[in-house]
Amino acid sequence: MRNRQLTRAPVSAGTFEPRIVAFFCNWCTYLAADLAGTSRMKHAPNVRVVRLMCSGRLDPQFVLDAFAQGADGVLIGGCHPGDCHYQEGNYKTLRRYHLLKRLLKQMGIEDDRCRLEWISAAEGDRVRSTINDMVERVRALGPLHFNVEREDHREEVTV
Amino acid sequence: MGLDRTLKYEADRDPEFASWISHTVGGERIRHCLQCGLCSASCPLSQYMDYTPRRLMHLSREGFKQEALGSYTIWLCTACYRCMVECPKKINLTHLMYALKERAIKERVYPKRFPIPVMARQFCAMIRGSGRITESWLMVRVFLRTAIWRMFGMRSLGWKLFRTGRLNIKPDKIERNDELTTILHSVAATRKELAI
Amino acid sequence: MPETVSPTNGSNGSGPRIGVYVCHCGTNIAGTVDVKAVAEYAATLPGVAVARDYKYMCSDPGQALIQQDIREHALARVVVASCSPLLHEKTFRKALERVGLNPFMLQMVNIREHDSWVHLDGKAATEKAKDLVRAAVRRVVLHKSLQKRRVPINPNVLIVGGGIAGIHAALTLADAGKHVYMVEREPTIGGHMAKFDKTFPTLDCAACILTPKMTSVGSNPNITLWTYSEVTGVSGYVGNYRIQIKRKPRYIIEELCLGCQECVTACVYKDGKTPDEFNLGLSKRKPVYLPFPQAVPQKVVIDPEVCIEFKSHKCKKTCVEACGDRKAIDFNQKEQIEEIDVGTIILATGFKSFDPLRNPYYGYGRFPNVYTSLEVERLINAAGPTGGEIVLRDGKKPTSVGIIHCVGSRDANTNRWCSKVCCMYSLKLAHLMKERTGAEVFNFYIDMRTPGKGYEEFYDRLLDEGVHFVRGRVAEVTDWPAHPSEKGKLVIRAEDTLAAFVRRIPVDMVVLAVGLEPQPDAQAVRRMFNISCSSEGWFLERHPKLAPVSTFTEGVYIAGACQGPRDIPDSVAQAGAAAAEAMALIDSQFVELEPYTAFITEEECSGCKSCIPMCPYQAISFVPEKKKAAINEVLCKGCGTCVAACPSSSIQQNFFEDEEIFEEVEGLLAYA
Amino acid sequence: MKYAYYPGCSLRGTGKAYEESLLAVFQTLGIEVQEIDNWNCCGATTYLSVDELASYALAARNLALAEREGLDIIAPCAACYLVLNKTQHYIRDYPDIKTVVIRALKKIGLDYADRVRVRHPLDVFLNDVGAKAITAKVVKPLKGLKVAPYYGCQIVRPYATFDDQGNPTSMDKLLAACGATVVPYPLKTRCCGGSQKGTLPEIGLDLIRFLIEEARRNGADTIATVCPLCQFNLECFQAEAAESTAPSMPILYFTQLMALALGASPGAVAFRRSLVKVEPVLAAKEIAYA
Repeated sequence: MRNRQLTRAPVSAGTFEPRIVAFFCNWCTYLAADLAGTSRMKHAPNVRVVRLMCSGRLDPQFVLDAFAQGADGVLIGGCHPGDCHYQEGNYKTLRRYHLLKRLLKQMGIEDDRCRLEWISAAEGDRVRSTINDMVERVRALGPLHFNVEREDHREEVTV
Repeated sequence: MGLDRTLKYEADRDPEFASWISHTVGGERIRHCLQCGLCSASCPLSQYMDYTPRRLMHLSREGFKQEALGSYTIWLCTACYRCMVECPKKINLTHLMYALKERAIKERVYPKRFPIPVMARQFCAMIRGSGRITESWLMVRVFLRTAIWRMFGMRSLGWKLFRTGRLNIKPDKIERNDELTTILHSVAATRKELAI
Repeated sequence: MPETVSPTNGSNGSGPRIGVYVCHCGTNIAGTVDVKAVAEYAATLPGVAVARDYKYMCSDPGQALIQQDIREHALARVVVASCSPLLHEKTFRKALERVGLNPFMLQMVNIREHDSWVHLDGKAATEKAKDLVRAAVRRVVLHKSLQKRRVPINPNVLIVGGGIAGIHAALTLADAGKHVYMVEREPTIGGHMAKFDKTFPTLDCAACILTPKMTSVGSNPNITLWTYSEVTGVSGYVGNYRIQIKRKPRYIIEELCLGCQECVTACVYKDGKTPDEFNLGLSKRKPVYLPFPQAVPQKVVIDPEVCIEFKSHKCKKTCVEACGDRKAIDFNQKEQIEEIDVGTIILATGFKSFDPLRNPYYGYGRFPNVYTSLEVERLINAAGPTGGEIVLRDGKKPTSVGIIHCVGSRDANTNRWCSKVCCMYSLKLAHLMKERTGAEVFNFYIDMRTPGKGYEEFYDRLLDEGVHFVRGRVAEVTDWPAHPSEKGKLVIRAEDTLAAFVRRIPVDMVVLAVGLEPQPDAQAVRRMFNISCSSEGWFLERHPKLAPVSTFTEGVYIAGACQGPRDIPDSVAQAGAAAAEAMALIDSQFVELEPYTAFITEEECSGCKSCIPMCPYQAISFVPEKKKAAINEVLCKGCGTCVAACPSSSIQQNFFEDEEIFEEVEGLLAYA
Repeated sequence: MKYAYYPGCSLRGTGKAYEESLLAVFQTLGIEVQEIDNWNCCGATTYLSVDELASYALAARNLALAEREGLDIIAPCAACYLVLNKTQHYIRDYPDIKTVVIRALKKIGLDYADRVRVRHPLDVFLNDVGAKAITAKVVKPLKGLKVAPYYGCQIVRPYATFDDQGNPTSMDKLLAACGATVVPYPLKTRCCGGSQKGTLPEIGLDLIRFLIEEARRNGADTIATVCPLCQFNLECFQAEAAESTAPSMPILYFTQLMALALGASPGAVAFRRSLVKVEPVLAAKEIAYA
């Protein structure tokens, strides 16, 4: 895989608006987000959703890359355990998530910046509350300061 | 201080009354009442009533006789027929008000010293007596029996009416007044016979 | 003519030429997002040859606009920023296809559900839209031409549940010449409807209209009926499902049993001792029994829990004698597993009625004369435990009856939804009670809900019949007399909100109009069939208005009260719809599957096998001679779990390749 | 055009002006009327609440008397008009009532075959004579006179077939035919309180106030009525009820205005019977009045 240029955001003075990347599975959480839309459930505009067929598709590198590219937080959404459209993809996700969290910890990325939520197609309101809650937590943490081991970090993202 | 019991037992209900109201003339459709409240809303006097027409209909059809007959509502009704014309279920409310008044007078269960029933009785007495109504004398009779003092309040109006020739001193009367008596006797008889 | 952002010369020769289309969706998007600004911004992005905003992209002129640009500007990629891809991705892919562009050269950006509809701050929403568009533009460059997979559809249909919905769907399909497997958990089909006496508002008798349908299910050569059976396994995908069915032993060889019931008469038990399930325990049955006279199939069942032979093996087996040469009874019968292949599935698993024990104040279970509406249906039914006579447990006729509406409905403490059918069936019961017993009937209701053909008229009729309607939710049913007239009665306490005082009404019989709930095992079922549930537990339709019988799983449809409270007419209508949907799929003979499958770049595969256990469909195998993994494209469903697991990134998923996702992520975050 | 005339008690008392002007209008329009011989009180709305059956029988006597003459009835008083109509309806709809009434009438040698129609002057003037014909006979157009047409309840509700129950317009047309300006009057069929003023004054006054104030708000110089009780209430208690200190406005019978326009004698127009002087209003509009 090619090396990526790290283009971190110039930390703008004044009010800080967290930038959060979300990875939602096509069958539960993405639908829930659509439902939140059709039900006009207003929530914070800081989240950008990337659609995957299954949360099991989530390669931890996606998360690392997101942070590397300037995300202040990453939200992962999948079907409730046992409800996976592909039977057990979300269990795999869970396993990887735990490992990923350790890695992030070592890299000094606060716990609240990466989050996994099970949200079913019917839980539009969960999408709203989760996003609002996460945005507030990350806002409290402030922008992700990274420059310290940026170089080593690049090693992390490049395989 | 004495607080009244507002809870109602079935024993407080009078099924006879309920079935009477739904079988009396004009009561045919009372059971169809949807309790939408249009009658109360359209009634120009509901604002003064203790039970709105809507509530009165419900109380009557459920058989809460005392509440229904004891209410001011039936006496406040001026028979403007607004409710009846507008009722979505075409319930003859105005006529039911008459029916309730009639029954209240029969059973003498109306608010104490309430002038309207008195007025009503005097009115009929006068018709039976002379076949016609002479407003001046009717008012006199009513005031004598309810609020004598108010006669003095009416002095100036009375005088004005008298000056414009609108106040009759001599009671109006028809010939062959006996015919009315005959009619009333016949009515009473037939009513007994048909039991209505 | 659409408002246009003049085609830029941004397309810097090298990469493919991209067209970006931003939809106003009337004011749905344009009301919040500054669509013009978004389009103008898109025009500045590298590779973008043309960027436009337009009122309704999905409209014919909207699509024509795209197609025209593809021709004129030789576009190789298209980005549409509008609603959710789940709504219109198909539409725009077709549009591309029609002008000879591979449909997968499209990337959709969801700026309605995920943006304009959920944000108030227009500025922020516009920024978000720009980010999303930028990401899509960077991603779409990497898109590859893909082909949908066409797989044949197995014409057989599985119908789970033999209630009125299942029955109607089965007959519709069978009449169209499709083969139907109907699986019913009870020993007979008929469901709740078979228990009713009359049906509202026409009051025609349930049996008279249901039984003929039941028997034709039993006799139709196109229908394989398995009662006393349950689905235990589902695998495969649309058009090609494989189903495991467990057939519980009824200890009767169905082929041999004539339904003569001589065994029942002959049973050593002179009379029944077991509460009869079909009569909700209002009567007793023997260990060997026929659920009810019109049961389909007409085959008896033996209940091993109470049959002496099973307990002691010392029974005289008078039943076997009675059966004689027919030899239909088989005490050694074992549970069997059937396996079938079907192309489509209709779930009609129905509902469960609310258990009034959950509301202690109404005294169900405490006072013998408090009944549920379903119990009363049996009491009224001519074929019921009392032969249609409405009598209390002590055999007396009730002189006054109270029907309590909304038991287990419209109540945050139990179920928040309105069960839809209770008002009408309560009116029906009130009518039948009055007709059969002449009792005073009181209805305690919150709102009277009678939408439907002839329903309000039925209510009007009841009003006329002199049934009492007390508007107020009942607080309690008690046998404590507060007044001499209440001695020996059940007293219902409620506010008569229309008379504006509280009333205590003594009655002989209380009927609880219990609401409808999802089946207790609804969750297990939906997992097995891989569909979603609403938060209440009802099966979730693909779209509440436009796809009410489809689910998010292709080829699986829902009908009847398993989707939500429903009355008979609605269930039947829905069953018809589900049958039609299934037929449409079957008759198209092929399904097109999304090409989102995984593939291996053999040169990079190290043969570590870490992907193999990842796949729930055993689509990945290891090829020893090559020492590499291989993916069976037919079995792959495209979840991408193996892709994420592959340490050498030698597995990729079509349309979701690592690079594509990296580009999208970076596109999102890159600063303009 | 010949009709049986049923004045009713009020027109012989407080409502004299109604009768005087009405007869004058009949005359000028060539309507021949014959007063029902020895008519008796219809019982108004009151008798109904004491003895329903009896009230029908008493009212029916008048119907029978008219029927004997083979004439339709003109009943100018709202209450009479309603009660006579109602009696007819109930005799039609309820066999029992019919028996009671017929028997009673037999006793005094009368018969009732439901052949008589009960009409209101508004109906007769508009539909039998016609607005055009009236305008043709107008000698003193009521130019510039702003009139609020007040129908009250019982003319239009519930039995009037000749006009709309919610928004009647027959009087509007007649007054317009006489050259008057009819001001919009949304409360035209709102209840005046009937006998409430006599029995529950404060309530009666409320109802009267609404009507007066509304007429004033719409710039009316006078209110035209069709019912003796309405006229009495609005006129006699106007000062007592009105909020504004504005001088009371004359409350007239629509027939008085018609009579004036049709050039009837001052005696017939009967302004002398008003408690509120009419002359100033007319003077302001330069409408000559003997």
